[in-house]
Amino acid sequence: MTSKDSNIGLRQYLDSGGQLVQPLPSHINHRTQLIALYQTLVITRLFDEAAVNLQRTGQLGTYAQSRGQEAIGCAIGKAMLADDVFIPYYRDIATQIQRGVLLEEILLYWGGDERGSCFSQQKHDFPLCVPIATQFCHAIGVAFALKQRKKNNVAVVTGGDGATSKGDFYEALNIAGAMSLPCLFVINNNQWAISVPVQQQTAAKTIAHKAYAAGVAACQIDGNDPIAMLIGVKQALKQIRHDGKPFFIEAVSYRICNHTTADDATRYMQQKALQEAEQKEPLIRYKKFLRQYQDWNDEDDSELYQACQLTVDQAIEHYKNTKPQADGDFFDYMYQDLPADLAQQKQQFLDDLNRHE
Amino acid sequence: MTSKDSNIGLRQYLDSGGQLVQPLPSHINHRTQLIALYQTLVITRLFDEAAVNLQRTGQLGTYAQSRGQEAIGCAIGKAMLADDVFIPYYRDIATQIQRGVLLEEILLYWGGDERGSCFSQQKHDFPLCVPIATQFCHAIGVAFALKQRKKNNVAVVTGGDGATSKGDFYEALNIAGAMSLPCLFVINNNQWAISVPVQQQTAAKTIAHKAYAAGVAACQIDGNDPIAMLIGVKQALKQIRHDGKPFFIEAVSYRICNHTTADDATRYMQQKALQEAEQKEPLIRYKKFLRQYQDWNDEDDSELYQACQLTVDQAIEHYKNTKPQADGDFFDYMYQDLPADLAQQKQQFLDDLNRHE
Amino acid sequence: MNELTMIEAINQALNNQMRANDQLFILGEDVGANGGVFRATDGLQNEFGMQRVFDTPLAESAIVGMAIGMASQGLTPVAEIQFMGFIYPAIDQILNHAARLRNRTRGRLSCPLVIRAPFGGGIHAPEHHSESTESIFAHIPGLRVVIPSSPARAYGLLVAAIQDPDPVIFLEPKRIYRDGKQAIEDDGSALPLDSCFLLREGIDISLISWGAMIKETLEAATLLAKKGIDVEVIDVATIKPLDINSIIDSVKKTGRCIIAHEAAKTCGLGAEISALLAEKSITALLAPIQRVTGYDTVMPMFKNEQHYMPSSQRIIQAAIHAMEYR
Amino acid sequence: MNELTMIEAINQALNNQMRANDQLFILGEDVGANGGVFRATDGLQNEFGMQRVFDTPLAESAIVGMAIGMASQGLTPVAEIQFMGFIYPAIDQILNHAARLRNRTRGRLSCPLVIRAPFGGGIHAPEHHSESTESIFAHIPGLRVVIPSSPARAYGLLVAAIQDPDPVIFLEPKRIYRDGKQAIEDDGSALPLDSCFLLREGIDISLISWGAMIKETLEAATLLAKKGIDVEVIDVATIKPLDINSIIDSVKKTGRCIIAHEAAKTCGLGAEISALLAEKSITALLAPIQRVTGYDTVMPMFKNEQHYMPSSQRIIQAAIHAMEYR
Ligand SMILES: Cc1ncc(C[n+]2csc(CCOP(=O)(O)OP(=O)(O)O)c2C)c(N)n1
Ligand SMILES: Cc1ncc(C[n+]2csc(CCOP(=O)(O)OP(=O)(O)O)c2C)c(N)n1
Ligand SMILES: [Mg+2]
Ligand SMILES: [Mg+2]
Repeated sequence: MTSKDSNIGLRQYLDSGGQLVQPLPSHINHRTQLIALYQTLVITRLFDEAAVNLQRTGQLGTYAQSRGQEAIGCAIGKAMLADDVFIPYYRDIATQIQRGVLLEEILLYWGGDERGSCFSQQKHDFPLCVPIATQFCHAIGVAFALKQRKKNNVAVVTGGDGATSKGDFYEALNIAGAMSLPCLFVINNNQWAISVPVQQQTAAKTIAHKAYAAGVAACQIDGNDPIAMLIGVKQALKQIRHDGKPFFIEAVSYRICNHTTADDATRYMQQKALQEAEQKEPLIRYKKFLRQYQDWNDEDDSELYQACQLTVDQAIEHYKNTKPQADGDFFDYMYQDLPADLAQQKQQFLDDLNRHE
Repeated sequence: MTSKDSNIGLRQYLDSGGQLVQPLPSHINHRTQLIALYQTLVITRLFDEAAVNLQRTGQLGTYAQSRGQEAIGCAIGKAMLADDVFIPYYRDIATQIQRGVLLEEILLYWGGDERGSCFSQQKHDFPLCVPIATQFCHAIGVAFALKQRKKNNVAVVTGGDGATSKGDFYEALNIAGAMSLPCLFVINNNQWAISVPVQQQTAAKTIAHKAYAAGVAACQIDGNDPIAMLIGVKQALKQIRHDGKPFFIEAVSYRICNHTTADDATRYMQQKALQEAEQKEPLIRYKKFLRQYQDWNDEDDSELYQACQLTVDQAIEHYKNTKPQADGDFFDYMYQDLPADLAQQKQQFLDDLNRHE
Repeated sequence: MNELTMIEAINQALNNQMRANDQLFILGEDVGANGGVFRATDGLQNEFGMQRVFDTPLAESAIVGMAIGMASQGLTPVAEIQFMGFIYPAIDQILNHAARLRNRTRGRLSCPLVIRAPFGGGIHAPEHHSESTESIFAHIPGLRVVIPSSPARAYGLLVAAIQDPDPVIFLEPKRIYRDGKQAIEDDGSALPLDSCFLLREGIDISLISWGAMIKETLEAATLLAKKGIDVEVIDVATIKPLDINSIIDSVKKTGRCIIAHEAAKTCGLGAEISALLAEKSITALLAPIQRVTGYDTVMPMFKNEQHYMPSSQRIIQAAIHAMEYR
Repeated sequence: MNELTMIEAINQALNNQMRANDQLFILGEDVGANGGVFRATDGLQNEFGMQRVFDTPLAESAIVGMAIGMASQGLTPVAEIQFMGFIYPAIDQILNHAARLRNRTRGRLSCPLVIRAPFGGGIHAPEHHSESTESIFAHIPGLRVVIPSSPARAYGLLVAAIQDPDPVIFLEPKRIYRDGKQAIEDDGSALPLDSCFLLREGIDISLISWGAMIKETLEAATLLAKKGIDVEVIDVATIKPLDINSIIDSVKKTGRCIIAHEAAKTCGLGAEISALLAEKSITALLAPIQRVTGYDTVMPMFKNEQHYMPSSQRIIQAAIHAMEYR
């Protein structure tokens, strides 16, 4: 390995107190832009909290929070072009929101309704992926298709630190490198895979080091620093559009919440580690930054929060008022055309339903 | 990555003309020892040629040659302790021979007879593995068991360059690193996976670089240099016994033969590359070395060849005289005890056989 | 004797066998400090240490492959796959190796391992957390496939699976993990791996099922009894190798048979049972065998999962149909 | 019209569809310069370039996963898995994604891909190169599974598979890759994916089979005819979704049915066909349905593979048994 490989070190603009540790580049220092970025964080946080409440009150199924990790997804969502394709994993609602997936669609999904993945505004992105690391393979296929299209678009795929232990992750990364595919890999290293800490997942020095196994350029970014994330993803996308090669970002964050609403992190997480991590979370940090560098005050803040809350509340209303699927709809999307045997099963199902109701 | 990682460079003792490029260490400079190493190469080569002939004359099934790559397996076989465990892939007959698998057993295996994997002299090693890269996962399990046994033994697993594209390879290597398992990974980088050159398998700088993704120490050795291989494997085993951590060797060689007897490499291999590779193959090189440094002459050489040929011929006789399996034997090893339904199927099978014969 | 739920019985069986066999190791995702996402391994790491109960990196193929390597050298690994929906990356290791190691080496090496996985629907879980694909494993020569349907059977069958010298896929119907308690003697005694369980005797019709569906099947039996139909209920439990003789005996007695399972219909285990009955006892049949199963669709996400899963109503209707058949 | 073997017909179909659809891509191991280990893709890289016919790294899960990604964005990938024995690492991608993408997104995304794989025994190949596990795929909702049994059907069914808007597992019986030629018009016309093929009409007994076993089945039919038994032969060909109605019609006519397949018996496709017949046409049966299949053992290494694979003798014997049944 030459020294050129060895530039892995945590990139940061904001320290955990919200202080700039290096000057902002000119393309990212407009107030509206910086506040727009804040808005993405806030809406994600409020949505997240609302979803947890809905789950607690039996109005949503198991839900995977992104609390404390919002900066990663918001940055991805902000940095991507509309014609890029996003291939998410289940913790990626921050990005989905920015990609134009409706909040009520996200709720439908977590409410156990397939229509939540039939995005009305967003035609090409993949739905949330549950089987760990499988999405990386889809991403290289999407990247291949984008390369054919010759419009300089990028497939952006995400996964967790745990996902980087799995075969599909390596296979896809290796192929992306070998075939020079326009694909951005972003790993949310939130330090935990349910109860397993990342130190137990791998002896690799950093997750970013894994990219070298595939000859893919990589960097490590403070995933709780919204600005570093936005700049990092933008740079990566630019480079990919330019040289057509894949790129890999390890976004270092921390899961300051349960794995999902079905999890109880107190069984395995030290209170102290959690408290330390809470100090570094992106919303507090970013608000301090805005306050210090952009004259952001509490009134501005509560206005923004209120506006976002309204949006979330409206989405919840929409969600609650969504009519259930027609009975037997689940037969209709197995194939483009319903085969004879399934048509018969559907008829039988509907007959039974009538009889028993 | 620190500079400590960066020590990857081809290790060599003999150049392709058989000249020492560095002095031999004292533990490996006895004449008998050096000739014994030669013997392993010669017997493997003669066995390999005999096997190809048997296949051509319809007396053996598809066979995977190790021509030109013998030094890797011979070194592994020589360096391992009896109580270490070998987990091979299909191109590893060189090591099998050194591990005490009988030549006639190897022939039985390639002759389509399961008894070829019921090694009479070798109780713990795995049989040859066909599904690419799956063996790496077995190896970490074996290593875990050896670690439990606390006798400082090592699980040694091999695979091809193509195998390093596959999920199981990475998953196993990553776990070996994360769990500190006494496991030696040796990759025979013979530059080809059937028709696909290694440059198309990966953009990694070297195959050895892949180990860094798992935090596993690695080196690259000239796989056609029997001495460098023997020293390299010995060192690796010693280090593993000492620190209990896995190690990774990329052995750089070249497949100067068809992939298997079912393959026709002229469809995809350039004649020129092949001819260059032939110049570097281990037997010629090692013979030149012995001639120059150990007074080895043509008479010694033909004596050794004759002795080895005799051993091979006797094994072939044994193979040809092996009685077929009893009819319906293939039912008997599915479970420790034959379940009722299978017993019935077996009876039916034997009845049918009697009726139709 | 403790009153235990099924998940507690599984935990108890693991604990018992860990004590009995110091070569037994438990591995999987979140089986350690977390005690498994359903708590099947709760407390075991504490009691037996990090060496014997360990969290693996997130890699199902390697979990099973590693267990194969361990088993080949004389250890007894019990691997957990967190949900059956995530077992597929490991099918290669299961089918191509675990199921074949003994045969491949003509008995020189063997593969005494257990792979536990929660399966089936009905708990309002996310996608991939509710499927039943036991018949895929039943098709693979060299495996045992076992599915308990009560705390006591979970205990006894898991003990048997751990003690069995061959690879066992042990599927746990998570819908009934906490569905009532049974008194269980923690004496490490095993139930046989080659016999169905006769849960209810009757002479009019045989209802054949396994796993969580035993619940609906027994419900159906009770309701049918009220209509004067005397139902026999068989819990197949040991899916592979299959004890077809007990089922044939029952059907020879009753002349009618309904098979109920959650899995998709086509090539489900119901097909095998039905085919065997059609082969071996066709003359005993007074009505066509019926299968009451999941449909040949993806298991819907949870808003509609109850539409997918066979209800006791559907079983009853099939039974009445069979009784009325002329 | 050219006289082609099955492998040549497959090559021809691929070539034809590559010409017809410039969004069609072929990917897999050794499909490029080498033209596939059986030469199915021979000459295609030369003709259509390295972009459209490309060798992937050795990684089956990623091959299928990548094909899914390609298909989702409107391309038509045709992936080769070198042997069916190596498809298992990709089952996760097939079952959890390819088969579900349309349903998961309620039709927003779809997955029009073909996965080709040679399968079955009889060519004296090494371990893992001879198995038949089509029923595993037939059990998975959302897939089509197609198996040709002649050059012409290989051509027409592969064209259909490529043009189909959903994922198709296309299994090629390698034993008959070069087993005789048929005249084939290279006009890109597709055969239906929802109908069995009636290969021989008869009134005494229905023999149901597919793939390479059609050979033994037709042989058996010829020999049975000499004994005065008039045999109907059906090639199922489109394994999933299954055209059971054609089979029922046949059995209603003949009253007797033998199903022959190479795959292991338990939970093979034969079970599903037999179960459906038992459900839907039990009164038409004059004798029990019999399955002539591989055993529930690992396919033996090649010294004994002929002992495993169903022979025409076994089919004949079953047929005679059925004819003599009272
Ligand atoms: C193949 C597979 N195995 C297991 C699971 C169960 N599971 C869901 S999330 C998870 C941990 C994932 O951790 P990580 O990749 O770090 O992502 P995070 O949830 O921390 O964002 C596990 C084991 C799964 N979804 N898929
Ligand atoms: C999982 C799997 N996929 C495909 C194959 C078919 N196959 C056998 S050998 C081979 C190439 C392997 O190349 P490499 O790993 O470099 O080993 P080599 O044969 O060159 O020693 C392939 C594709 C296989 N055996 N297993
Ligand atoms: Mg994580
Ligand atoms: Mg190679």
